[in-house]
Amino acid sequence: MESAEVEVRLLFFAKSRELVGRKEDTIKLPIHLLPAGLWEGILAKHPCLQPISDNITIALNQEYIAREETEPIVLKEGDEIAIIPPLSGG
Amino acid sequence: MESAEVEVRLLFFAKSRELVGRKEDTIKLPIHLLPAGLWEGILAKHPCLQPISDNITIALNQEYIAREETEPIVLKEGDEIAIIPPLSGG
Amino acid sequence: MSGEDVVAITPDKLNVEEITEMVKCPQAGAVTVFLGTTRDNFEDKKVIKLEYEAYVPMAEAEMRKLCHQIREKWNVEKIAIIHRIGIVPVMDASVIIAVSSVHRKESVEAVHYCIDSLKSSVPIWKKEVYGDGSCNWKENKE
Amino acid sequence: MSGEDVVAITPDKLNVEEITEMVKCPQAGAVTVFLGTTRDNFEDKKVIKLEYEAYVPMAEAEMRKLCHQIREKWNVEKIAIIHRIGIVPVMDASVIIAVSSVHRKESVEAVHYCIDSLKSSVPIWKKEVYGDGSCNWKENKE
Repeated sequence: MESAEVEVRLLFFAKSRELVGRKEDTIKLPIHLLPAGLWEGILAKHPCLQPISDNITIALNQEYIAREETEPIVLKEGDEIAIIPPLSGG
Repeated sequence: MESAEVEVRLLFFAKSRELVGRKEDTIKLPIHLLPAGLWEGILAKHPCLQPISDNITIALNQEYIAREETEPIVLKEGDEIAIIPPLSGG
Repeated sequence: MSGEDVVAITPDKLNVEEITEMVKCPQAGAVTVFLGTTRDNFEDKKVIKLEYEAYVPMAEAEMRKLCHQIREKWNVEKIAIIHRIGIVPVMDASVIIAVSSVHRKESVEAVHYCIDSLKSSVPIWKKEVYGDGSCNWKENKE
Repeated sequence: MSGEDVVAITPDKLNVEEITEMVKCPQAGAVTVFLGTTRDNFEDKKVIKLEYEAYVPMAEAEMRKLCHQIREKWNVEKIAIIHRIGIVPVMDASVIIAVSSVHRKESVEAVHYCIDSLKSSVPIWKKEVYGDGSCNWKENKE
């Protein structure tokens, strides 16, 4: 049985914004999924991110999540998922 | 045989200026003397400095000299000797 | 005390006097200020300007976390962390951090910690634009 | 490079913007600035103002020695050390030190070293004037 899906917002910044060609998108994802599944889902919809996929971090509702985390994430409708390339502030 | 004497300038700052009641004076001192002798000569002329004598440093021509130094100093006419109470700049 | 913290992302030119005044207070004997400024070169290339972009609400939230971390580690009075976005010309400041404290050690150490941590945790990105028209998204190494 | 160093003793109010500008340069990516400011209290006493006095030529010579020491220890671009004398009211700066460097670590460490060393080597004295009319010559402990 597949997990129910919700629609969440995707935000792109810096290099990821340039590769995708837009600042924002939406995506349907399972309510329950592992961080690794979140990466997979996003890359499946935006394969142009593949070249930088190893260097991308993701923030869910403005909190970093660890890709290797084995605790599942629970998504809600309208959650904000940001694609975070390597930082270079300062 | 006594060493020949020269006249040098004495400069007072902060607490030492207040104790002596003036910014500047002159003093006759031997041409060759140990740092300890320099302290003694100054305290002999200005006994009002006695209460802070342990905390005073001396600069000769704008260079600190160590009171416990056993190498003699050579003074010249007009040398500038500053009485330096504990520092509190910054 | 965290009411004393100012964090902001702004497109405006940063003013060191103004940001220093934000953290001055009668009980503080020390203020340390750090400015990150645009350099005119990277390796052998001439840099014309930097372009900064931020994930603004998260960047401000991460900057507030930095303030909390500083207050856990040091006894400081006031903290200001202001980061500029958009185009930052050579010699202009992209970031100014100011911290006041009763004694000097705390504000110096807190500012040092803050700029190091900001570079590794706050979602802001810069693109270097070179004299030959090319450009490059940078990556903080440290 | 020591031609890039500015040291001064002045009776004028210190301006952080002006002193920061003295050390900015196109090749520097970092400027660290330290301000020593007059606190309104010492232990349980209310401080009205500080009065600073310097052995001016020697103080400037010692500040130049600090610049040389900094340049022996760190690769920095420009250094400014300006100390105010006379009356310094609460919240005003008595000293401002600014150092620029290519990368941030050098300027932060150099400024930290500079203020510590200034307090132990530069012939300047301050008298605290209290609310009850009494006053006291201070002594740097560290």
